[in-house]
Amino acid sequence: MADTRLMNVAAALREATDLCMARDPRVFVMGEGVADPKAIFGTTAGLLERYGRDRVMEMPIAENGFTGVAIGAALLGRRPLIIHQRVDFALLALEQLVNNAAKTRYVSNGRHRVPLVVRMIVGRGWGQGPAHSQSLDALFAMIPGLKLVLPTTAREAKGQLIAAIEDDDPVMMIEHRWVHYATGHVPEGYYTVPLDGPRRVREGGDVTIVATSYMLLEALRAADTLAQAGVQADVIDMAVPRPFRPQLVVDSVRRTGRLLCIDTGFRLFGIGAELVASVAEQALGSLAKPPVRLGLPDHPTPSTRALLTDFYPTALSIIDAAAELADVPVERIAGPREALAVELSKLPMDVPHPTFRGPF
Amino acid sequence: MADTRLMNVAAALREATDLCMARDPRVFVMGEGVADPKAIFGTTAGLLERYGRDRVMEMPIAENGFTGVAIGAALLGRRPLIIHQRVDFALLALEQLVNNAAKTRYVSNGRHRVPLVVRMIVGRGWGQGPAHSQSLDALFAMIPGLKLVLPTTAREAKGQLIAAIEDDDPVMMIEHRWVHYATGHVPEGYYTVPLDGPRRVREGGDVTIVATSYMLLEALRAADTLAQAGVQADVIDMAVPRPFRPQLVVDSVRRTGRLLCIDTGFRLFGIGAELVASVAEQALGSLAKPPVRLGLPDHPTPSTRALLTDFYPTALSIIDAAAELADVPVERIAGPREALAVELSKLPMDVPHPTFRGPF
Amino acid sequence: MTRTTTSGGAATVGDNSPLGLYRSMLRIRLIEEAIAERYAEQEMRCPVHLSIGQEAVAVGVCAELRRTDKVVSTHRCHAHYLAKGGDLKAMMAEIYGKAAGCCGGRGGSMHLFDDDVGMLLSLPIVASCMPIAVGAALALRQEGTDGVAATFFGDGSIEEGVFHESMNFAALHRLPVLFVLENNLYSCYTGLADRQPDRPLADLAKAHAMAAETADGNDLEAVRAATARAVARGRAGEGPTLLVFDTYRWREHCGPNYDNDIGYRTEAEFQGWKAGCPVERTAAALRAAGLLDEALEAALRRELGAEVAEAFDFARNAPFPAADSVKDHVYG
Amino acid sequence: MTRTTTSGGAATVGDNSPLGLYRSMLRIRLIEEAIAERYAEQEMRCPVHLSIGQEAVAVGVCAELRRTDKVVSTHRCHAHYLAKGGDLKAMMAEIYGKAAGCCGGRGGSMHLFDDDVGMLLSLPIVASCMPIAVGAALALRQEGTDGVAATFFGDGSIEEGVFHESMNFAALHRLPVLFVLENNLYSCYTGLADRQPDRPLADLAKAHAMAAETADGNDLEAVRAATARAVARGRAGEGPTLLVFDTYRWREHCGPNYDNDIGYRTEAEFQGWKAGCPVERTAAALRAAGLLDEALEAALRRELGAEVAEAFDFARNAPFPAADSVKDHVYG
Ligand SMILES: Cc1ncc(C[n+]2csc(CCOP(=O)(O)OP(=O)(O)O)c2C)c(N)n1
Ligand SMILES: Cc1ncc(C[n+]2csc(CCOP(=O)(O)OP(=O)(O)O)c2C)c(N)n1
Ligand SMILES: [Mg+2]
Ligand SMILES: [Mg+2]
Repeated sequence: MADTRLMNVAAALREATDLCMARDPRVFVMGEGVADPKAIFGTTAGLLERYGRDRVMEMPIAENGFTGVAIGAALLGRRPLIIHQRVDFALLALEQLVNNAAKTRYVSNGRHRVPLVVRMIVGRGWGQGPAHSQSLDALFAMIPGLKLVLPTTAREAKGQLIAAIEDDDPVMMIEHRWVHYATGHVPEGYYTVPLDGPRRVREGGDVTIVATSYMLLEALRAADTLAQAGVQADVIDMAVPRPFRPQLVVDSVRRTGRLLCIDTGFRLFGIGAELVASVAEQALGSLAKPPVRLGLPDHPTPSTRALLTDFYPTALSIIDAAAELADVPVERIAGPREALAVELSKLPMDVPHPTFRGPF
Repeated sequence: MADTRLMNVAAALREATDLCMARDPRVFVMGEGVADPKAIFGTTAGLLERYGRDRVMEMPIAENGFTGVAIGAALLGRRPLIIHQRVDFALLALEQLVNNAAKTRYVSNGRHRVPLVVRMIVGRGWGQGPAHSQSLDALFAMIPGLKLVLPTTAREAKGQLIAAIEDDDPVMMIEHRWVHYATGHVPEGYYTVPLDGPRRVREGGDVTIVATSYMLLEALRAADTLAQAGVQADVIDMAVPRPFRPQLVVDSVRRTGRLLCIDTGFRLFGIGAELVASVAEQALGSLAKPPVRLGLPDHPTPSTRALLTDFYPTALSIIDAAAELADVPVERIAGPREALAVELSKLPMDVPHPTFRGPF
Repeated sequence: MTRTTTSGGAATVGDNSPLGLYRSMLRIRLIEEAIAERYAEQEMRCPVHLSIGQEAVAVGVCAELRRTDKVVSTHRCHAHYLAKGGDLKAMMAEIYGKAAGCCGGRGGSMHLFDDDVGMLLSLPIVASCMPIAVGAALALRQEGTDGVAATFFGDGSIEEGVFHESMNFAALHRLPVLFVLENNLYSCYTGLADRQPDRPLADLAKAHAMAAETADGNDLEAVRAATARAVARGRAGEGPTLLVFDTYRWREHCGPNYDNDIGYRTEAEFQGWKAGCPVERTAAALRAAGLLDEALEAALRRELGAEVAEAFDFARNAPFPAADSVKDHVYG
Repeated sequence: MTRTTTSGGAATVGDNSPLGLYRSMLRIRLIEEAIAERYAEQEMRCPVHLSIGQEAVAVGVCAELRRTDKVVSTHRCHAHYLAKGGDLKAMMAEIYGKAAGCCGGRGGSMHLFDDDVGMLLSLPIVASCMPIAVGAALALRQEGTDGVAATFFGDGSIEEGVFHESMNFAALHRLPVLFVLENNLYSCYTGLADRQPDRPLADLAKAHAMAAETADGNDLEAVRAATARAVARGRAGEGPTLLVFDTYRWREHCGPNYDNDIGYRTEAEFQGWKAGCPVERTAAALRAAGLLDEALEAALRRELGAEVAEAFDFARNAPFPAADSVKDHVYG
């Protein structure tokens, strides 16, 4: 891969934005902190210097207002990219997003379009607590007219963000903060990764595992370990929960008979609920065993790490669930699982990366 | 039933509020229009005269602000009841609801409580269009710390609202505007209907139908017709989707093997998704046929009635889905179905009641 | 943003002669009255928020705008749509729920859009329009034009926080926005005193170092003059203006009827405002200037009446959208 | 609302003598510096927004409040919690994530609650605190007391629409609310001029016919005097006040370090504000009045140092909450 570089997702998102801004003068960035020295965890670094204050617009703390501003500009053909440092802050902007961004194309009978992108980052770790770590994927997935994309790898994140900015419809991109640290090979230059549904990231015939965002990274770790015990997982990235196109998942379950869904957000009423329901409707007869969902438990995120030991699904809980689904005897998985457990225990559970020293 | 009167749900809600205000001086009502001559479709009629402006507080148009005000007052032990004429307006108040109302008891380790009730009304009909007819049940069902209740009958609506006002936790009550017209026997005096999950409203062994709110009324009509064809539906009112307690539904499917869920809101990512997923997890082997969900299609609500012919599930579409699930031959259901169709066609599809002359 | 062009030439929205503007006001009045009259037929099956009594603001403001300037309105948008040059037949077809409606019947009366004439959006959620207009102004500037964006809203809308968020943004960036506050004293059936502390509404602008103009909203020339100053500031890059116009809604908040009997306002108050009818005041001024006489008035009413009747005929006879088009245009 | 009682007597929060208030400021400073110093140990695993440099506002405002009055704060709440009389050990245990924390470790440093002393809530979402305080004031009035509610917030928070919604509500109902604006010139790393048009911040109150007071936020006595007038208005039923206090945050927005090097503000600006250190200014005034000398200062620091050390020891050694308690208290 001569023309790729190793970079993390944050850098890939930065590069995507840079390329879009260079190519299309209508693209501009809005958000609290986009023009400050921290540059949204580095994802807007250097853009102010390159494109100036008129295209890298620092925002007052007024999420509903500036979302409306972005929509108004988008209606005139500009291509705003909004960035929120936490998904939580976007709760204030839902009226504009749900009513005006999502519905205007439809209500105008196709005459208007709202080429808006909203990046929102899910917080996790270092005691951020209940109002800075919400993962509200399902809330956005619920709204027709929005698109929703959850990036995981650096290569795809770059292409998905470019595709989102090119898209004539409003695209919500929910990035998990810990995904920002994930490193991978990223091609040079301008390319898109289409926003057209789930994609298979690992092929296997024993159990279908559907995950997104940070949980996909955990699922892939789990799949490696499962493979050591002879279990081949078919791992699917539900990268674009809206428009919702479950076909790949349904087809996979037709082969494996087993379905495990992992939500980055709440287990109840999550993306997994819709996936399981869709599979039950379309491929009930193929289900050899009851599907299983993992996700956040039914309470807010406490700040103290002492209460988080079982809060987030991990590669280990995924292994356990998948092994049981695939009828793997405990003895067969115990060894590789233990090795992974030791490996994982080396890093504190509330930081994303060995270099991280807090706070976010 | 000597001590009951026939009244509609709107009147029952009014009576519940009146009783609570008379009994507990801490209860007060806030909302846009609560003290105006229209009195929120009559549901606050007479309260201003009886309790005065300090307890029937007209609000500025500032949903996020006055929701916070209500939460602040509730934290000090007052018992505010907020009323929104449309669910849609509550989108502006989600930050306060999702962060402060829902989480404060948890975050304070049980020291604080937020005894707040928020009534929200789902619009339908008479061309109200995309931003005045949203039914966002699943959005509220998703948030731990909130309770969610969807009333249907007058007797229960009264008892549920009293229970909600008595409750020490924040309770969201989503009322379908067309349910307001539903009439039934309502006991005199103060009583509660517990907010503890689904309840069976009709017993049968052939197919489980789960619905709420206005769709429950359609489902009950459908069940009558199905019974004429010899199909006995087990009809369950998912009256309290949060806290989510699917056990009654799971048990029912264990008997019937057939599950039909009808959402008042969107079919995708709706309450039905979680129900089907829960049943698939807990009673997969009992499912004789793939479960079926009905609900709103995947686009906003157009205003013109010409585009609404297939938008809302009806008793007829419920009959069709249930009959197919229960393997009833078309011939057997055709007669009663046709009779109902004729009956239903007497009222225009965009009004809730023969007396209704528009606009809402 | 290197150059500033005068977008779309300096073409005004319509005929800005005294008679032309009177005609525009009278036309709105006649259309609204026709809606009120025919509403009971139960064929306009959507909410209607009539503008009768408030015509001078719509016409006076839009007289100072160009076709290419943008307007964003609210639930009470009929007059703004018409004053900005929106197509009458498309409006009536929209209210009748027909395919030929300006939104294909999908929006109803609270969603009157006609972007060909700069009527960008109307939005039924209170105050939702305001930041949209600010964004339109931002885009106009980004495009390098001297266009302005105006947003109309009522005295209830200023209670929403997003009003201030929008003003702060527009003031900070000196954007060419006209915040047009139509103060008709009521939000639905609740008077100002029950919703806001007592102070001049123009003081709202002080919070954001914004220019403000207050004028009699039933005086066409006063509205025009205040608007002209605001537009000039906007085009010159001097920033936004809050325009406060007092006026009065004659009919009920939503629907065709009078409702002075239901108890939230007095018949006397209504009669006072009716006596100052903006349409009649404009006519009187024209008569005083010798520009209007009975014959001309009659001719005008005949001509407009015919246009209105034709629009209703068109809308009533137009086909509904095809049922199977309902899923179109969710995404592109 | 038939009678008005003076709730909980007139007891002030703490010792309001000149030395008592200096002690309170110095205590906050020492606690915050200890947090900054020990943060690198990686045992306080939550964000911290230090109040160093802003002590006079917290102490000056709370000096005028009663224990039973309510305070609602933001992410930067340490000083407010302490000035209102919040329990220090419970605060440190909260930051260390321990069961003895004021929220049992569930909230972390941005959720310092101690309702026993009227520290009702602190909320990490910007401006979310404001309507809560208005609601608390409403409840206090409904209870028939003359209690007041104060909400602290920064210069960034006033950009949120809910600030205006809260002010409108409080002004309309003449509620006893103190809107305490701590203007430290920055919202994270963005200066005021990049976020708001230029005007005196007190003009924000004009939009809502609200009283306003502006004072040097690093001058304890000026803060007290302005607050005293606002509290008097509140208790007398004369409505809310916007209090504007200019001050300066010394350390980085979030975390223990200095950050004048990263480019959003100058070292010179920082040094200027540091020279006007509110703690030192208060000490100087005491010295000038003969109320403080080196020996007393040393004794005070020793005493406070011991208290701080003890609180840290307590927090570090306290047990974590039991893992199985995690599901408790979602519902009652
Ligand atoms: C966010 C929101 N809250 C409430 C409503 C219901 N509503 C529709 S119009 C209206 C009153 C608006 O008053 P004003 O802004 O003065 O406009 P007017 O009707 O007087 O022209 C209200 C409360 C709404 N549409 N949106
Ligand atoms: C609604 C919302 N938007 C953004 C943030 C992120 N945020 C946390 S503190 C802060 C700056 C607040 O500035 P200011 O109000 O001046 O308080 P200061 O930190 O200066 O004390 C921001 C933007 C947030 N917590 N909530
Ligand atoms: Mg009004
Ligand atoms: Mg600040």
